[in-house]
Amino acid sequence: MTSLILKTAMRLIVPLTLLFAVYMALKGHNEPGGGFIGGLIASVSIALYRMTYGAESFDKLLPIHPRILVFVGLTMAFLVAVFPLLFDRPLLTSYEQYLNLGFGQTVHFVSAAIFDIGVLLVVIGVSVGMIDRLSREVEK
Amino acid sequence: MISTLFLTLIGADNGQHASVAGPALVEGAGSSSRTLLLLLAIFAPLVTGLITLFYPRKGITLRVLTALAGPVIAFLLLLNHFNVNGVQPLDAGSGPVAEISWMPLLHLNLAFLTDGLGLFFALLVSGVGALIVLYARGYFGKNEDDLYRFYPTLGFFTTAMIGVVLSDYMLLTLLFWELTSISSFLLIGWDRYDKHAVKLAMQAFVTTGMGGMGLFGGILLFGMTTNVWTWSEFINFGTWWQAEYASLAFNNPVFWAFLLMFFGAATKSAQFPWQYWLPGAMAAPTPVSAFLHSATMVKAGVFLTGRLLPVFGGAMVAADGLRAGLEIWPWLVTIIGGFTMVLGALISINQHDLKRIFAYTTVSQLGLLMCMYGLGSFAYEHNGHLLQNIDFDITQIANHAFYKAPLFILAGALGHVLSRNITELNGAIKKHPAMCITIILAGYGLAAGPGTISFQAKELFLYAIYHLKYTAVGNWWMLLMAAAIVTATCNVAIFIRLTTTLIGLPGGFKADPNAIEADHHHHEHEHGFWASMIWVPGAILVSFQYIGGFVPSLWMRVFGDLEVYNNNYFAEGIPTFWGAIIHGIHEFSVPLMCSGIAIVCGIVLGFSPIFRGTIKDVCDKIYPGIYWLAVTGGGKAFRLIQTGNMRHYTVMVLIAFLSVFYFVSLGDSKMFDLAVSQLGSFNEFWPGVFLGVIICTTALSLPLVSHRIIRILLLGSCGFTVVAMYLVYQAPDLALTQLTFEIISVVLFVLVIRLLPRDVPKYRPNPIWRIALGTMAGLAFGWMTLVAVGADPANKLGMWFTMNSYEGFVRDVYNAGRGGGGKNIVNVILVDFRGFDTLGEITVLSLAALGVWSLLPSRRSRKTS
Amino acid sequence: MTVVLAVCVAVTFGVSIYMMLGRELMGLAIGVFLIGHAANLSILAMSGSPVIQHDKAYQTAEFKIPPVLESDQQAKDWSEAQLIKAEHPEQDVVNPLDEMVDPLPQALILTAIVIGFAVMGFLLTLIVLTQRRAKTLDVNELAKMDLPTPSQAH
Amino acid sequence: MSGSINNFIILFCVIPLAAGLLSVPLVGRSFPSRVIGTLSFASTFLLAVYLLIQGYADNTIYVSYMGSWTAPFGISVVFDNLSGLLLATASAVALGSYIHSYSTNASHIERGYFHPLIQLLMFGVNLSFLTGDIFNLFVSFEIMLMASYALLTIGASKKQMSQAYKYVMLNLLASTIFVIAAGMAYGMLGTLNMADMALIVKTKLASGEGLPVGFTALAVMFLLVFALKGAFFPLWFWLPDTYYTCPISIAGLFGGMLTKVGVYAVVRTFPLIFTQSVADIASVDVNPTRTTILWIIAVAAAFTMFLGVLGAVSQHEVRRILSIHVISQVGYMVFGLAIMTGWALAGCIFYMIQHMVVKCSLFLCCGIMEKHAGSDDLDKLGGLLKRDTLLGVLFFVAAMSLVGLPPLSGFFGKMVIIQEGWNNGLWWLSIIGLATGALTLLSMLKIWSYGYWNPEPKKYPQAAKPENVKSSSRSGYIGIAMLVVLALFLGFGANPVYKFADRAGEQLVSPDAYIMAVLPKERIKLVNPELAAKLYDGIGHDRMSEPLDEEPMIISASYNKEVHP
Repeated sequence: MTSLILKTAMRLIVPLTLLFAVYMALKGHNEPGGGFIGGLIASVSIALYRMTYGAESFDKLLPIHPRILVFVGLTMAFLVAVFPLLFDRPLLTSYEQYLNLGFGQTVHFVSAAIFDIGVLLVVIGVSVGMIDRLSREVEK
Repeated sequence: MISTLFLTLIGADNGQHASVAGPALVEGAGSSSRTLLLLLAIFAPLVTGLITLFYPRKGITLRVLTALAGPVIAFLLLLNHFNVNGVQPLDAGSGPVAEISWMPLLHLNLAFLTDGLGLFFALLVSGVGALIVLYARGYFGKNEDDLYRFYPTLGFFTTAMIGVVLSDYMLLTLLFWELTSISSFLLIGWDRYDKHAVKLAMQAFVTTGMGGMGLFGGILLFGMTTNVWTWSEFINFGTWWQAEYASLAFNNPVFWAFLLMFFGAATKSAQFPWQYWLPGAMAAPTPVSAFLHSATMVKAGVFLTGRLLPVFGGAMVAADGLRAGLEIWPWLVTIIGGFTMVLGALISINQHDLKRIFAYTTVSQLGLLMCMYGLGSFAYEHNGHLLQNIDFDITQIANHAFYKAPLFILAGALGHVLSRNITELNGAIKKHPAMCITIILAGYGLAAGPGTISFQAKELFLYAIYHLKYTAVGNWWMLLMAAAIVTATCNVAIFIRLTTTLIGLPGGFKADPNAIEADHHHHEHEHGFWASMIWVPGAILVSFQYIGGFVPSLWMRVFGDLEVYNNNYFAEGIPTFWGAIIHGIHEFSVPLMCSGIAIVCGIVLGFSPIFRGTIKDVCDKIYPGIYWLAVTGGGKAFRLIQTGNMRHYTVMVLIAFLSVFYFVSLGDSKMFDLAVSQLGSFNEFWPGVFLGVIICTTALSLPLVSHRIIRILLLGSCGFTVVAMYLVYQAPDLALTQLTFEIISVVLFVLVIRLLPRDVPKYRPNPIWRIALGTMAGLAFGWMTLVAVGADPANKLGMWFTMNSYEGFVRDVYNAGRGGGGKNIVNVILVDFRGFDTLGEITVLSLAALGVWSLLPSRRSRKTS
Repeated sequence: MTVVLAVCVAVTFGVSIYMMLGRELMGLAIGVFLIGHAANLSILAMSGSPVIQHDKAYQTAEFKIPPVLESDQQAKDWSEAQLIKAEHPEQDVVNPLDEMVDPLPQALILTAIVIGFAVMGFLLTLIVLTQRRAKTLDVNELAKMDLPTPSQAH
Repeated sequence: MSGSINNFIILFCVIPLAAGLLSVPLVGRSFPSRVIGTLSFASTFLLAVYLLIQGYADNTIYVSYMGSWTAPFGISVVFDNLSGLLLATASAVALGSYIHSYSTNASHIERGYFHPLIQLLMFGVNLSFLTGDIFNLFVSFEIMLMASYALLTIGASKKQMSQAYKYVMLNLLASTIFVIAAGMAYGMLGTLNMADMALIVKTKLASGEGLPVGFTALAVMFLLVFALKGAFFPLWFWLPDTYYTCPISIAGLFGGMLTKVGVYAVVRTFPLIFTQSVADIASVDVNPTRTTILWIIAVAAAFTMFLGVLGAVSQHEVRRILSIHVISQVGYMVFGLAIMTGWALAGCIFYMIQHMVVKCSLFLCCGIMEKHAGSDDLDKLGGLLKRDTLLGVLFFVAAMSLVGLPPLSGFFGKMVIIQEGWNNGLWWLSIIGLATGALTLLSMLKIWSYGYWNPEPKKYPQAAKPENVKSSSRSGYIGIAMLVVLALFLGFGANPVYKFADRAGEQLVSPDAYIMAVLPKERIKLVNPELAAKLYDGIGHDRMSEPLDEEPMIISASYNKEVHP
């Protein structure tokens, strides 16, 4: 597992896949993709990294307990969901806006995107957390 | 606003439910205040009993006086009610009952029926209750703990018992009925460290509880069928009853309602074969035995039978003659009552413990009372009039209380100072003359000796038996008469033996070396006023016997107005002893002659040496049998399916499901046709078929390999083929998700396998039933898939999602033209249209992670926190 | 196609039931994993055939489009057609589900996959812990543990 | 008035979720977590009671459409009398057992994410009571189950680990079948919203088209799923083997609440969708699915009641007696379901409510009994009435409520069910119900006699001093006392509670009100024009003010979109 080629490759692959994951998550509204898929791709790459480099490097890559990821992700999703309640709208009512960036560019902002990011974080936290926890047991 | 809401919540919208029917509500201030007063009378004993809980334990006299106040208040209120309002007549048109609304939806309100029967019982309970409070003080002496616990429970019982007899709503009667069972349970298990007593308390509670369930079912069945929920309506229902339920056969619900109710009455009143609990209940302290298990609670069943008699027994006298009751009543009630009567008497003479002797005579007497109500259902012709075969039932019931309660009271007293075992009481009169004289006087009542009201009561009963010969029973009356004579003989013999023993005459018991244990209660003796309370209440009660016997007119002034049936044999009232004899001479009285025979036989038996040992009742085995059956047998039955083995559970779940599923589906030929019609689309797309074959092959080969890693690989390849299948089905999101999840799952599996031991024992696969169940289950779901797809409804939600995913369908009636703002419809559904599902889903994910971290507490988290 | 899926459902379901009736907990876990596929395939079947049925010959398999809109206009066209149908029920118009696969079952499956994964992760950890505490993964052995002992007193 | 309430019914899910989230970073710190948790349960309880009373007074069903997507397309959340009663009771039970857990939870359990798990469990439970969407019901079941798996194994003792897999496996099997069935329901009816399913089924029945082929089989699948969670006859096996293993406050919560969610699901979906009554459809005599399913349920009820109580009475460990008793009591609810008239359903609902409260309080009593004796084995218990009179009184009241002696709560639950049994030809079930009552009495008296009355066994000295137990479990008594008081209220105040239950039962058997509250008028008109005409002709029934004949243009439940370029 810990061959040099793989290690070197992982150094390249991990950032790339993470970027790809974010890309997948963000474009998910219009093309195949989305929070789940993004999160899973990221998890796969982090998990591979974890298995290649072991616990210590992993702790450096992810210096927090995965439960923080889960917490933050779920909280994001929760806040997006609850936000409309403040305005007497049903839970999860989506909000969309075309933001004018100034030089002729507009960005289509959908509140569901934040929700999707929350999903992404939860998925990463859970799958990486599980794999990490079990790997530690194996390494013990 | 809150208060308004609360008012709406509990406010009186009676009759809101369709099936609510009840008498009209409060009829005027006077009658509703009457209800309140009765309520006060019912709850006074409980309240004063609870008040005593707050006294310091040393304050005994105050405690006694407070506890005494409850039944006394109840008694006075009831007496006042009786004096002012008289007895509520039972014929039609006695008017609606004033009631306090409690649960109109459930046919349970606070309303009371003060007819003769109920009022008599209420007066009896409160009156005897007051005396028992005093007796308990004498019995327990200065034992603070016992008195502290006793009075609240006694008050609780007194309240419950008065409630039983006064309630108008049937369910209210049931409510109090069960409360008497609870209080009886608490009192029998009084000596809670005595495991035997605890068992007997359970026996009594479970037996009467069973009866309570019967009564409960009977009331519900009757109420559902006839929509009658109160006793007053029940009794007034004569005419309607006749028309509606003329044929009371087995297929009539009312018939079964009666049987269930009578089952309740029979268990409570210790009728055969349920009489075993009553002698068992003698484990209670004697005040309890005297009060609950002789004078009052055990008569609840008799009381109930008396309540049912006018209608079910057909004893309701109406202007146009007698009504027909249930055909089974006369036979069932008479035979069970008569049998219990003779059985109790025969067992009682073969006992040595005073309390057991009196317990079995109580059983016998309860049988007699039940039999009396059974006989009351017959009618006979006399001088051209059709007459009911029942007279002065209140006198019958009262007379028993006036000798049996004193007998118990004195048995307790003797047990206190000497012994409760009759073989150890030889010549006791020298030491305790007052007690012995009282118990002998009460015993004379038991023997129904001339000069007591008991004698007249027995005469009345014998008359009723004798009159059977004018009915369809014919000459069979002699059988019952023989039973009555045997019973009377035993009673006389018991009296003779008691008297001779106590006085020390020949014929009495000599001390028996093999005697059973004496009463456990040996407190230090005290003297003075309170000490005498251990026998004085008995003396007070027994005096009624002789007042009734010698001055029947005085008796009649008290009880005559309460009598429900008082117009048949002795129209002018209960005769004196001489009156009865003269009555007999006039028309050659067979009953009087039988009475004489019984007395003579009784005296002979009393002095004879036979029947001097002790025997056990066979029915004592019933409850242990039920207990064993339920606990051991039931446990075994339960263990048969609850084996603890997961495989058995899965098999049973599957068998249950599959049998029901195939039962439902195989009967439905359309399901088969629809599935077959789907087969036509088989050759649509060959790559799909190819993928399907791979999925099936990998899945089928899984059970064949046992190497773990190969299994995981097979599982993975199956998963990847499913991914390909998703692609064929045009589901790119699914394919991506499944792919990545598949990778992570395989990683997890591999990690877990490394954590498990390597050497796995080979198990015998016993494949046949596994294959059979697997095949059946697989077929079921495959079939259902075909059927469900075949339905193909016209309007699927999916259509709407396709149209609204990006921009709202402008003229959509549902959604005002709002769209999801995304082109990937699946993703829009996930995060927007059905975003709530996704919120739940990530909650599940987080929960799984929390669960994993909770199972395997992380070292790192401990470091950080 | 539905038939293929139905057969797959039947086989995977049946095999997973077979596995779940085994004696070893790890085998049971494999059964659980497989039964998830059965469920997903069964729901997938509800989205109907992915192949457009132009004629009865099935000479060429033409797929429906995946549930990703190609242009803004596409959905509008479908909507208009539906409005026409609402007013003139007799008219034969294009049903979007004739051209595109039904997206809802896919969304349901996605949810089911994720939940299945969560449960799977927990179950595997549970099995590890069961092995550690009970020292066995044999269902029959586990069944013998902690059965109620017969009472001495009653 | 009701418009503004509608969107806030989701607070029942939001509050526990928020509390659960908040207590994740607080893991290991008991006090703040406890404050948050207690507040969460208390607030949902009060909210449920308030909404229940308000909704009853207004005769309203509150509906909120998640994401503002109108039913049947989005997920709708519905608060009617049934949901309200169960939400209030579930919150009360959770509160009681939660307060009790202060004094019985070991510290490693607190550290093992106890607080977030129990909050999220309640999120799942509340959601399943609220949701009006069959797939969302699956999701809420999964939330509940996942939390319950974790709570069941919390602490990971040997006892727990050797049994927990049964619970997980059998529930997993049921969940899989649930998701398949939900998919098939979509395949057969083309919708997932319960009200919409009800409407479509009603339409199909009334139009003479008949139910879809295989509908009964589908109903059987759903019945299996719910029956397994609800521990009906022959599907209860996971229950007696697992409930006694976990920490007592969790066992109390599970024993009181979790099976009831399964029963609730049957109460909610079956009268509404699968076994819809055809009483108000003149053209149809009988719903064939209803006839079949009710027979199946009736047979299950008989065995559930009787075998359950036989199992319970034969045990001699308090926890086992209590957990097997759950089955027998579920049998009464199943009995109510087998009759499925409005009044019987009211009885079933009332029974559910009171059973949740009473059973939970009994389990909690068992927790303190164990503290005294160090064991829950009746052979080793004794003399508790003298050691701890307060506990004895609380236990006795709760036990007699369970047995159903009047005027305690169990009586009024049983009463209506047995009454309706007589009334609807299921007399044999009524008889079994009565016999079960007597045996229940026996089993409770067994605990009482051996545990409370009999002297302390000499062979097994009691583990703790009474003073120590009493001082260390104050919150335990508070939790029990709260529930016992509630049980007493359910007994003496059965009438007002029955008013709600009665309304709930009526709403269930004639689902028009539910359909009308959830679905927009246009949907009803599209699917079933006759019904729409009938419903909206009535005066005062019209939830939306527009007359039916107008051109349907813009109808959104509560929100018109305003932001769009």
